[in-house]
Amino acid sequence: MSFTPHTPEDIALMLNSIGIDSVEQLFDEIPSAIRIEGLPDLADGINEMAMGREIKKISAGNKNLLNFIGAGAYQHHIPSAVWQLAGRGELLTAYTPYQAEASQGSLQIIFEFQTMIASLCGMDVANASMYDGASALAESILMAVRANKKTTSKKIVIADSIHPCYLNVMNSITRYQGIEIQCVETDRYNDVNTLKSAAHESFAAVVLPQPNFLGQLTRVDAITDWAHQHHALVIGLVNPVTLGLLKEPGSWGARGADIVCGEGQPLGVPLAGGGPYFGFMACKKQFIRQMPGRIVGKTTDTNGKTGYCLTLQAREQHIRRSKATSNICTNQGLLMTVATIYMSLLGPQGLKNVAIKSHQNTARLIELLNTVKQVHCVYADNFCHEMVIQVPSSAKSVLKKMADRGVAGGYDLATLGQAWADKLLVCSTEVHNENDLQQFITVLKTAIEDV
Amino acid sequence: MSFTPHTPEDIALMLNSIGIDSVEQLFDEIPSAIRIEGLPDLADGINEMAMGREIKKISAGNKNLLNFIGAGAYQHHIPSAVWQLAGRGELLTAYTPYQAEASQGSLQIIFEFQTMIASLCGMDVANASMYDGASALAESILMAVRANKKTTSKKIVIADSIHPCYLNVMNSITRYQGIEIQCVETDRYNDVNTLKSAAHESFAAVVLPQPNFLGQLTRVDAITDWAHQHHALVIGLVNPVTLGLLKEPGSWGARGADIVCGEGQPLGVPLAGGGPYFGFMACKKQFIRQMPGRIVGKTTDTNGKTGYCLTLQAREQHIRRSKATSNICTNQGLLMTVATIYMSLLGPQGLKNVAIKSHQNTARLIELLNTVKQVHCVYADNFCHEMVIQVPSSAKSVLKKMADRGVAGGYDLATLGQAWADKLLVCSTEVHNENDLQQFITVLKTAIEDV
Amino acid sequence: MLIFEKSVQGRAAQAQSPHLQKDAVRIDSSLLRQTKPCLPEVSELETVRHFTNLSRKNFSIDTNFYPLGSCTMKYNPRAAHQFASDEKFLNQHPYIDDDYKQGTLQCLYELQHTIKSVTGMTAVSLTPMAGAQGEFAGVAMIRAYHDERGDKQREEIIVPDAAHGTNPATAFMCGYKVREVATLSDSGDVDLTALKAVLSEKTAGIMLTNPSTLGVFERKIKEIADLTHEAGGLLYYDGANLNAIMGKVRPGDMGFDVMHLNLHKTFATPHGGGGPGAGPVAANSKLAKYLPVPVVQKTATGRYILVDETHYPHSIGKLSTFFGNTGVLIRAYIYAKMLGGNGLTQASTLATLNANYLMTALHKAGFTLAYPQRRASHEFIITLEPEHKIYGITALDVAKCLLDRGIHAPTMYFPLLVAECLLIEPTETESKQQLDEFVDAMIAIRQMMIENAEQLKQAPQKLPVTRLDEVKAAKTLDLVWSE
Amino acid sequence: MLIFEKSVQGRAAQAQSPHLQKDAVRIDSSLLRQTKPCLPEVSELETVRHFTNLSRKNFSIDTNFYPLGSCTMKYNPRAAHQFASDEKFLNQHPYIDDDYKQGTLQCLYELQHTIKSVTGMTAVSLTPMAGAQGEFAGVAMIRAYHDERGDKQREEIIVPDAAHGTNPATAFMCGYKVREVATLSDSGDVDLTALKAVLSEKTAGIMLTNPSTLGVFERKIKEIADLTHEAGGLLYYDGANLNAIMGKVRPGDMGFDVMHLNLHKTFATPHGGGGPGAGPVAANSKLAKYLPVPVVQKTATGRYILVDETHYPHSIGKLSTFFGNTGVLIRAYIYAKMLGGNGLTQASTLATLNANYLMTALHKAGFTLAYPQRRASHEFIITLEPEHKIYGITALDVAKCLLDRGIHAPTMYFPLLVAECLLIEPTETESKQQLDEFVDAMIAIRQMMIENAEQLKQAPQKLPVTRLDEVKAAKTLDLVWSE
Ligand SMILES: Cc1ncc(COP(=O)(O)O)c(C=O)c1O
Ligand SMILES: Cc1ncc(COP(=O)(O)O)c(C=O)c1O
Repeated sequence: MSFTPHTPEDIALMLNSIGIDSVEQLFDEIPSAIRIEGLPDLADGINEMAMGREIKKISAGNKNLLNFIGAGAYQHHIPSAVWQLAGRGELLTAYTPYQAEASQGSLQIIFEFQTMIASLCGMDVANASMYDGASALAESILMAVRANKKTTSKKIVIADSIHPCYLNVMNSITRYQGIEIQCVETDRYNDVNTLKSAAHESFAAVVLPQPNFLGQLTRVDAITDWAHQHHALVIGLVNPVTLGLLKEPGSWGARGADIVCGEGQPLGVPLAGGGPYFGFMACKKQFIRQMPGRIVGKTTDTNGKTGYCLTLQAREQHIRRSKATSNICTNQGLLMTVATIYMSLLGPQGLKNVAIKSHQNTARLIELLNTVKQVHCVYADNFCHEMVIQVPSSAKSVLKKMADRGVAGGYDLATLGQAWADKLLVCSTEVHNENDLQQFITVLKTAIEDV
Repeated sequence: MSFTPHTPEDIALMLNSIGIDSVEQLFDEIPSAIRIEGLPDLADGINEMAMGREIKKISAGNKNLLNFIGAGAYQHHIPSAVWQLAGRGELLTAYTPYQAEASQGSLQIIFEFQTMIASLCGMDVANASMYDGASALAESILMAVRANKKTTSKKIVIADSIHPCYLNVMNSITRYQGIEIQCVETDRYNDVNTLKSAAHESFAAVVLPQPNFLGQLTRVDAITDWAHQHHALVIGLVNPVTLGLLKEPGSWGARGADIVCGEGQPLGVPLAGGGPYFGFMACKKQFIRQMPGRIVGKTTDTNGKTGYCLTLQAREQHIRRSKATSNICTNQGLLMTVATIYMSLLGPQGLKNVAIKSHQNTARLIELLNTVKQVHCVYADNFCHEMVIQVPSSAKSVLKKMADRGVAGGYDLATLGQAWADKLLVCSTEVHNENDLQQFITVLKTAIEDV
Repeated sequence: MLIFEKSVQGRAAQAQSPHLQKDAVRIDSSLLRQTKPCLPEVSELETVRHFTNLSRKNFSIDTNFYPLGSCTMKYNPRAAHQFASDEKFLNQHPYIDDDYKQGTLQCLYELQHTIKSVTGMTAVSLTPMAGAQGEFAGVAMIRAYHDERGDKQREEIIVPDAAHGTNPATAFMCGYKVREVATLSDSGDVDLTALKAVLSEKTAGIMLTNPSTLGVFERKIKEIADLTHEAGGLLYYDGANLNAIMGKVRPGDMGFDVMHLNLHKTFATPHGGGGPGAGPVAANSKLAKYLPVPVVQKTATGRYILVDETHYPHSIGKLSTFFGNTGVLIRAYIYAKMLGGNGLTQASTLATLNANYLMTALHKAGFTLAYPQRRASHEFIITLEPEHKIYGITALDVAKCLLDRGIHAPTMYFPLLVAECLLIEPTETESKQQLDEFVDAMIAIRQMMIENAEQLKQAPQKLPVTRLDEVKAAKTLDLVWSE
Repeated sequence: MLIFEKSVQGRAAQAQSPHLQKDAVRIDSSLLRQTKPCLPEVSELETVRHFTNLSRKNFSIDTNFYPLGSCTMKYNPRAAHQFASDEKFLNQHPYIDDDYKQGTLQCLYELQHTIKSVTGMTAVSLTPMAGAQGEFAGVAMIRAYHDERGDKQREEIIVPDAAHGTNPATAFMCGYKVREVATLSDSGDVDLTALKAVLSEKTAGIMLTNPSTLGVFERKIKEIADLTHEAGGLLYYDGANLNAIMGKVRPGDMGFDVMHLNLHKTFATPHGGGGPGAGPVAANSKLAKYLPVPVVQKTATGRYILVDETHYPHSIGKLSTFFGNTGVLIRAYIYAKMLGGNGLTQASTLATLNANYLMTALHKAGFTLAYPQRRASHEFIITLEPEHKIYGITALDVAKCLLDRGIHAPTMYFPLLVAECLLIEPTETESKQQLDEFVDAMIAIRQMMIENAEQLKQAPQKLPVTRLDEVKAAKTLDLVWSE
């Protein structure tokens, strides 16, 4: 089943042409001491039909629940056209568009993507994707430190709560370059005064999540201005779908954020157990040469016709090697394509409606939750489409009971520490209808009784 | 949700250009007595997301069973590539290839299909598909009557059992043209002597199914020769997958069948509740002008380059009108495409292996059935991949009990008359593994006990 | 290059062949195949590449504007394709008990309802597999009606000269003689005097398309219906043009007794390069009992069931082995449900708006309309007869020139009545910008006629092949590949 | 035409927007957006047509031979794509309890096992999202190892001059200084003398690709491993070239301590026009405990669980928010399972056969091999330096000429060591016929050099654009559309 076309005659002819007797001879430069004969540990191959049976059996181990978890990955309606288009061989099986003339499809899509993302963020430019939201944040931090010429500080202030896994990834990726990260706990509006008292020394950049990990909306204007006063860059960490409704980072404060990044998954990418998703990054034009990742530019061909090609490659590893802006090479092209198609199908009004409907559904859920005894909405306002509730026993046990009844009830905030172990982060989006919300309530009630 | 792009401004500009005030004026030539205002009987439209929810709810009313029914529609493994390719917009959303230069894809595929089908059948030519197997048979009969210049008889002898629905359709379609159909019951080998005694007068054609409706193999050579001696044409009714293994109709008897038709579904088309499938038709070259349906021929362009186009259109309704070979216009292009891809992926050996494996699985099932008390294999040899078993109570009740346990146990032969009410037509193909066969047996046993 | 020319003996897409322990069969060797069929021996990659590349040689809705008159090449929603491709629909043998296919039956039942509402008919059978089979069903039902009444002398079906070829061909298949009736050349309406002349006690019925294939609404439809009914005949409605009138007027109200719909036109199911389609037949109460079987009914307990001749003893019978093109019907159901009553009405409104806008624009650009006094329905005809006379170019030349500009050609030379005609149907899913682009293309082509008519006759030049020699194809009859 | 240029204010794909009863929100107005983002306002059909037509401007595996060295552009089985697209995999939030995702975890667990078997390593983490991130993980693990031992002075990573750019870039990201080591120009092997010179107590490790990016197997690998280990350094294996050696030799047996694989190369997951990929990292027992989390384990009761830092306290941490590119991993699992141990071995056998056959044929056709004395691995290098000198043409010119013939260009100008080089990797899924066609194309191009070198420099001429001005792009920096 190796998908090879070779007939025995082909092989004989080819060996003959090479001038050897057997395929084994092809490997005669490998020291015999380390040669192995095949992979006896692994079973023999099976055909597609058998594989189909096998995978059905395996996938039956997955149960699809009515989902109210967000926490960094959001369920939205994905138009059928999106993946039917992205699944076309020419998009699915093309390589990175190094040969520009043979890749105008991918290149124009990237150019369109850059335009859409930059505009959504209120930035001048964007790149062609990063691996995911967390790694995009890590790269944004490294970029900010390189880009901020006004300070030699490698300190980063995280203003407000961000996803614990983002913190983890950020740490894993940035730690070897002397980056120092200070997390400042603020109130739920992320009031700038909290920061003022916490961040004394000079720092290279402030990371500002909007909404924050708990679904709360940050007072972005004041912090942006404060950071800029301190010659720090502002890195906006945003959810692209909510940008249909919320103020674009480029308009935060007087001068706007400097770098914007985030998880692109909400833009047409299925939850899919966690990936593949994609990260996005946008920035003000002045920082473009510090941006990692691929960037496409418009140009002309020898006849003066418009075309697109990768540009500013001197930032990248294949040219600059150890001095590159990052080691990133293969990124998340197909998901970026998916997002471009998604944003085209939704348009500015559609995307705004998704954000509004998700918000309204979350508001409605809070309304319904107010009728549930023993449950307390910790943040009943200042939310976008995610909020925190408190349950009478451990979140973990409640979630378990809810899952048994087919509902993924939220994210267990115990990861934030013991004080949070009775709290759930709950998300509703436009995919829910009134029935779904009612079912959430019913199942939550039973779960609480059951525990 | 009418998928229209018109903005209010577009509409205003367009009305203005036409010189009218409102879209209603566009319909002012319709007598007002019969005008209606919209379709109040029907609910308003819903968006794709809501439709997705709705269709999920509806389709949950369908239960997928482990299938052992054949009876004209056969479950085979369908390579993933088949429908991923056929679903490409350029194949899925193209019209019939009248504009040849803009349809070389479809046209070359038809040409390849014609080649494959003609060769599988051992015929010289084939058309580009008919609606389905039954209607292809009806058209074959009409064609045979037109093509047989040696007799004025409009009588058709059906030699052997064919699908009762084929009989029904054949009747519905051919009755208005004075066709007379005589069904001759033969023994299970379809011995020519039975026919000799039954068919006295002259007749235009003999329909010869291989395998017959009960899965039995016909002694095709003798009947073909006998029919030809009587100046009748021979219409082979075949399953294209079994032709990977069974003798091609073109080699039946001394001169071979004259027209071959059948249901194309086994070639890569899913069961899909009964359709869309496709019929195929092939014939000897001398009869080509009597063939209905579309036919593609090879030609050259003004530069001498090879190209393909529809040909012999003078047979068709859009040219010949009431004198056409048939009224067929739109046929089953996409399914024909699917079959062409399927046959390419399987190749001669693969198709043969499918037929062999299906046969072997059926043989194995018979072996296992021999251990089941109260069940009798009515035809335990001379089968291809379908056979008849007798159960101790009504087939209907046994099937019901089996279905309750997730197995579609076969086709209830009660449609053939009271004498058959305790018999099932059972089919196994390459999709079954040993477990499936064992499960059939287990469930059958329980069902019999239960009834 | 044909796939056979890529074939290498012994090569195969290995992952697709079933695994055989042994290859013994228990079949008499005289029944076995001795020759290897001409199927290609290619790898999976070669197959994928071959058909992907072939597909790229096609025009299609997904890649091109396709103003093909009478064919309603509108956008085929990807959602309908996706939802209908659910395993729950696909992994269903047609012969499983109704209890296990309630989902499919519900879709079909609701589609029957939608069709009744849109057409004003009282009963529907969904089984016909394309328009032509729907026509066959309808005319056979007309015949069954007369036959049951013993009205055996009715052996003629009247068909306007503008009718689609399937109409007379269908009448013939149902054993009828075809009587043509003329169309008035100025208005496009049926010539009532001529009609009266052919109507008689021999008249079984008349087949009409309304709006007609000339792109105009038959204004005298009620008179035609009355005259025909008075003569004892019935009226058949060819629903190919239904996209013009949803929510505006219903065939049932016009006086038609039976009709078909082309779901692959009006209900946006993909044409697939020549099918599958679906041609449901709908009838009023006079003819309902003759409908082809099976049809779907809903029981008092809310269960959906398939019923056949036992419930419809007068049925003209079955027209397909199973249930017609089920998957197409499910797509049509999804489309209709997504549009709803308001959306279907809007579709017809905007299809008509687009046609009239385009007609006006082409007229202003100097092209000659076949029926300049009339409103366009969802389509209209221009005649290039003047250009033909002046520049020697033909409608075919213009069609091929459009291909070179990435626009699919309109229907050419149909209906036969109008010389050098193009039948243009933009459909409602195209934008004003696209229509303007079409007009610009036509203007540019007219400029070419003036400046370089010879070059125009060389079109197309930008497609995989230049103009093909159809005569040669018919002469050499090279229909299958051989080594 | 850009999609923004098709945009019309107020237009939308109506079926995609959620239905709002009212548009009120409970959000402070100072936080709301005041400007309309530059997203296109287009219909669904316009979107489908736009992206379908754009896709047609790409080369891809499904349409073209793609002998792109170092990239392993083999056939991407459609089955893997289809099976991995099952709702059961897609409709899963990453944070549902492990109990509800046993299917996904089983695939991942078994993939871990397969990778161990193929590489000879003892533990695997699947989370790195591409090769470069796998490298990062591996080098960070090397660092963690030294750090834990308090071996703080080791601040250098050795990288051969032929190495892929991600190697030195990764070393830098992990806080290391990069020391280059030379390759012998005649054999392509690492210069052992030079290696000895750079090895020291500062050496943290060495990053090698074997077969190297020069398309030859590093024969002295054991010596290199011993020397490095003796110096206290560790060996990193860049698995980009694993397609050459499955079932033949294992990095673990060569003496490597840690490595990554590119599943989007060796395990045939589609490249997607630039990702997603997957770069699992595998380690021997020395480094296993530093693997990035999460990893999948199987409990005594047969349950699959995700474990994190609580089980791997020495882990270098997380590298992705959730579980890397899960969907890519599932595709790779399916591929590996379909091939099995025998199929994976055969893939390497035939990839190597194809490369050596093609190398021999090009050599016979007069092209200059970079390492004529060596066997090719699954890829090889030719240098067009002689042609450059005689005809003035460059490797770039030849690459663009190949595009005009429908063949994707080989990797150009990499590795940097060989002047005017093409790195050619046919992969095992291409047929002898396809390779012969490539040779014919190269011969024809050589003929063009002789007859008309100027024309050759004009290539490509048959693609959507002719040669693009990359300098202009970098100068004007026109990176987003604006009106
Ligand atoms: C006016 C008219 N009637 C009937 C038909 C026949 O429909 P079908 O092709 O679905 O059989 C067509 C289709 O082209 C048509 O345009
Ligand atoms: C030799 C080598 N190493 C590393 C990489 C980096 O892999 P990725 O692009 O998946 O990050 C590549 C990919 O091009 C490569 O060829």
